[in-house]
Amino acid sequence: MTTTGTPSPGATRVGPARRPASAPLRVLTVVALVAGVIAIALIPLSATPYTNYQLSVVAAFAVAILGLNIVSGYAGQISLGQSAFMGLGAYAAAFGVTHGWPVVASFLLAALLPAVVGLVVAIPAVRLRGNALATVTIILPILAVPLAKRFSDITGGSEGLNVDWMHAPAGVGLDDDQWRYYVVVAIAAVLFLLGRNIVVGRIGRAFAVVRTNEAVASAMGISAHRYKVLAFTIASFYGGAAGFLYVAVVQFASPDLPNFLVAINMLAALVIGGFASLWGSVVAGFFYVYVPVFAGAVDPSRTNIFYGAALLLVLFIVPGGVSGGVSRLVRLLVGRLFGRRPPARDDDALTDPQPITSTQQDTAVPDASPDGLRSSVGPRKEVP
Amino acid sequence: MTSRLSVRDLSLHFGGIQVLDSVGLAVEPDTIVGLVGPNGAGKTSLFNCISGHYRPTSGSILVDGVPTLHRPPHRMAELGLSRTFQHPALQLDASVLDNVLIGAHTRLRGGALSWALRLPFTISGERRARQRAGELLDHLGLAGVADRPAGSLAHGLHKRVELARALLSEPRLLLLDEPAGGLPHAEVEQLIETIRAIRTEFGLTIVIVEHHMGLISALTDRVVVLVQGRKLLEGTALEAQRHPLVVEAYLGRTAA
Amino acid sequence: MQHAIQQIVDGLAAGSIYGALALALVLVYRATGMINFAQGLMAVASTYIALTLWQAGSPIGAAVAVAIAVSLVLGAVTERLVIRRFEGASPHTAVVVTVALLILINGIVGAIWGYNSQPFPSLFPTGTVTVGGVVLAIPSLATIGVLIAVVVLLQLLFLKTKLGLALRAVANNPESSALSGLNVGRLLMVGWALAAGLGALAGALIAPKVYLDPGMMDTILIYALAAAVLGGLDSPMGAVVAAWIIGVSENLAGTYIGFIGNDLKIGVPLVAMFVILLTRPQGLFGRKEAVRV
Amino acid sequence: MSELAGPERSSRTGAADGRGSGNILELEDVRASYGRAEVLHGVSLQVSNGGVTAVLGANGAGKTTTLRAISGMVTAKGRIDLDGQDVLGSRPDQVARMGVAHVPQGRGTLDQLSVRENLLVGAYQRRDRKAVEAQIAECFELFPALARRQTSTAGNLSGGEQQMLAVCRALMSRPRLLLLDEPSLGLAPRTAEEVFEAIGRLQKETGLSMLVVEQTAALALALADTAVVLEIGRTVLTGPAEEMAGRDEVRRAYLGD
Repeated sequence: MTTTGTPSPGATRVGPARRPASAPLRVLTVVALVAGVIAIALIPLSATPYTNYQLSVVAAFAVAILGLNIVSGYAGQISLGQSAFMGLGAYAAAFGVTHGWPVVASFLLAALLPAVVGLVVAIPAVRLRGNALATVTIILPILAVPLAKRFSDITGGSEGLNVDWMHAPAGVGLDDDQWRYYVVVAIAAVLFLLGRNIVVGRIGRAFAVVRTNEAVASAMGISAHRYKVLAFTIASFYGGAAGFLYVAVVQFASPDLPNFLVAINMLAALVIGGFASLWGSVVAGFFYVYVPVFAGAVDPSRTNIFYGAALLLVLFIVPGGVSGGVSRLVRLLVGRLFGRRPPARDDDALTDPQPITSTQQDTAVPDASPDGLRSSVGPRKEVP
Repeated sequence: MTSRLSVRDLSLHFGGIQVLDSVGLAVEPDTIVGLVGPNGAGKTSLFNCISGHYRPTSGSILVDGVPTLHRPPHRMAELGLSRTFQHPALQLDASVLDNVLIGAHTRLRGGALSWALRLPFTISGERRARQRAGELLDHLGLAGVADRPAGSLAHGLHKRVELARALLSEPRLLLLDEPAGGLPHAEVEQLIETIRAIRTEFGLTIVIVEHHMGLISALTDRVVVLVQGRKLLEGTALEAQRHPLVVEAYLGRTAA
Repeated sequence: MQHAIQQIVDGLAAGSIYGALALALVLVYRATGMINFAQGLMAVASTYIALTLWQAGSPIGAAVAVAIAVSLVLGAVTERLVIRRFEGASPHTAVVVTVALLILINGIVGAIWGYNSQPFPSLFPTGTVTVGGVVLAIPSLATIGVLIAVVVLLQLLFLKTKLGLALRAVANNPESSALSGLNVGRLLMVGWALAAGLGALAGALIAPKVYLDPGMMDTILIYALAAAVLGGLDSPMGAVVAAWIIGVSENLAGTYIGFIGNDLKIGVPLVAMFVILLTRPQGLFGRKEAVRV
Repeated sequence: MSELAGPERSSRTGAADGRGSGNILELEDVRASYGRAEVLHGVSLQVSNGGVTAVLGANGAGKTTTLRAISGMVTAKGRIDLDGQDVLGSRPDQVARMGVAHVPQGRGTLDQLSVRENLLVGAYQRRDRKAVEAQIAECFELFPALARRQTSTAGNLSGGEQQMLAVCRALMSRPRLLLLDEPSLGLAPRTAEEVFEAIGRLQKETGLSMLVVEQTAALALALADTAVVLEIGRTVLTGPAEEMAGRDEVRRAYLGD
């Protein structure tokens, strides 16, 4: 996963600037990747069962947050409802398991059902501009909890559904926690690879241009509406798949998952990790799982204070999020070490409160906007 | 032979304001037509109608004989139409190459699933698009900055990146909205050469909105003068510049 | 029939509470173009302040009044310290900023007052009055009355005072208002302060019904958002009318449609919102938004 | 009519012959940028006390940005002095309170407010309610069309009416200096001439100093005593308005070489 050719994130200010990797950086990336894969493979053999459990949960949330990243970070449509899709996926997985479905069938149900729901929600919802989409999506988790309780025959109501599955097959010589870790991390890795393929090519470029300028998108033959719906559907798919992974690790689906604060905190973790960055989603997964753990060591009610403060801090000082900040730092260090100057222009534009593509360019040469006054009252051509 | 672009009796109202009033225009294949007129004459609005971004109040628009009035803007590209914008609309922190590659969207096939799975045709398509984009960047003198973030480029280069993006969609009809806006004189000369070259190479029909009369005179076969949303005159650039009504429209009655 | 009228009045009362918060959302949206997702938690914080004062022996009316006053200040401070920095930011950033406030305030409130539900006294005497043979709860009638009074006061403020004129001018066109010498930043602070005050009022009205905890306003926020979106986001009257429609319809649906019941009635505004968005994205009373190319 | 610009006017500027008694506005080597892109590369101009300076230039020459720099709406460097007082770095509302009224391109009408309310917003800084009412009445007398529609929302006015409303609103603050950005934009030629006639009358009677950006050179030059030509963000020519009409630079700015 080199960063070359990745459609760049955020002309909106919550996104890191991406530059093509220099040769030393590319080498460094490959080395880091190989080391990372080895570490990921070896960790569960020596770690405690609880650590393996936590890391598996990290992988599940990283997948859910990657989905959120695709719709919010890459396609620019803020969703406050991702936990609803994760919850739906968890229930679907638990349903499949308790009804004796094969694992693959459970997975497909867990991922595709939320995707269909996401599609149905998205078709009207993405017609909303700006932050109005967030107002629709915020309703999903709030509705999901009473719905889950209402359909208690299927969901187990407030008690939730316990499942007992995903045991290590006899003969592999692994404990359950290790086996689950490998299964979950492997599926997560595949989902990340697919996600990466989506965000770097034709589809990712379309997302990026829809995010930054819909007029340009349509001039290039890209239907903003269709791509927003697509992004939302993919996000729901990832949310559902993450729900499956969650149930595989936790062995439990309950109304605590499709919760309002879960969705909000996922978005917070994503922004802190870094919008429109694959690594950002991984960082966000860790953040989501471990912040409550560390905060809980002090006082459980401090988790949200920490989250809120960290999020504001990121917004104020490192708009690229942790991954953006780290990658900038790495570039700077690599530049020093290998005698190359850091890029002349830094991300000062990203700290500019103006959204660069829209506001700045609209006003860039006000002399030259004969239609400025007209278009402010202009009709909008409806996109079907 | 049908006109590449034919605009008939086009009117556009915004609220109570009449922006375009029965404008007619025919652009024959392989010609360059200039659209000139003072600020607020409705030139960009006419462009926005042609590209489908505005829906005119009445009239008709045909591209290669195909009526386009009820097409959403994102379905204009398939008719071979592409455009640039008055204020270059680039993704400033994406690389120049990535900006240009957006133009290849309609030339590439496959949905999210094909691309996620990296099906072979997506890989070969992407390779071809990158190669084509590379050639275009070369052509427009942008090869050296292909990997730079677009935002780090000088303003004048933004216009060229936009041009490359529009060309990558392989249009037959290209709408250029103030390509020389804000460029120093020396760069305008270059731009004229560039547009001449791409026009021949790609067999393009071009409509240009431009205030820079030098560019209009050098490039266009005909110009249409719009004033107050109406077509005042159609003729050669020289005729237009000398026409008393045009002089009056720009400089006022006393100067004419 | 009598039962239905009671349900309608209760629905109007619930709708009045949503309406108060929806008004707060609309005030902020008109002034800054942001949907303040933290509006609900700001209201929760104010309600806790009122609770603390009441527990310390203050009469509940006075406690709520002081809490509203404190909220005015906190709203202004929030605008000045946090929101000001993100003026004109993309809708993205605006959402994330208010989400950050939401989480932060949730944490602060939890840290100070804990996450357990606490009873909150009613501002109004319990009891009923009988009007034409229909028995109506006094708190319901009083709640409706309070919202009507608030709407009238806001209308007077906006239409009859110089400050109101300035607030409307800034909401209409901040740049042009600044060119007339209006201090846009200060006026936005006033807008946020008013919104926080309205939220505090909504919190004090709902808390006696549902008990007070940090998540108390989560669902109320959804109703208020639905009302604001249905009303068109920039129309205060639209928001109030939509809030009443939502309150009444969900109450009737919850009572008379067996499947919906009490727990699913929150689905009613959601469905209403979807239908409206499909047909009139600008809301019932909103102006159509123009798009520039 | 004299009431329109307020009583301070006459004392500050003397009479119409007060022209030349110093400059109310001086710009020297002003540079301004939007984000990373510098769009003014050195604009210098003066407006004399009681005088009118016209800014001419092609689209994109930086005319509007020059006005925005004066009003503090873009970050600028260089020197901008209002009556010898440095205004560089002030916020738009502060500049307005120093006595600069700016009618932006597109008129900046508060389209959701009524005509009357627009005028009241213009007078927001004033405390003398009676004089404000008198000035509103005078404005309505001058433009009966506005009087007829004083309670309807400004967005419903015609283009010419909105322009006059914008000028009236600017005058309500009793400015020392009026910045006008393309008053004729989007107006039919006849209406544009009427608008300029009205502005010209007003100027003669009150001696209000003005800086006018205008694309129709003849209209602007008839009103102005001094003209400045901008090309790509730079001042390329300054001189008396009457000598400008025939200059090649002016012709070139609009009609090309």
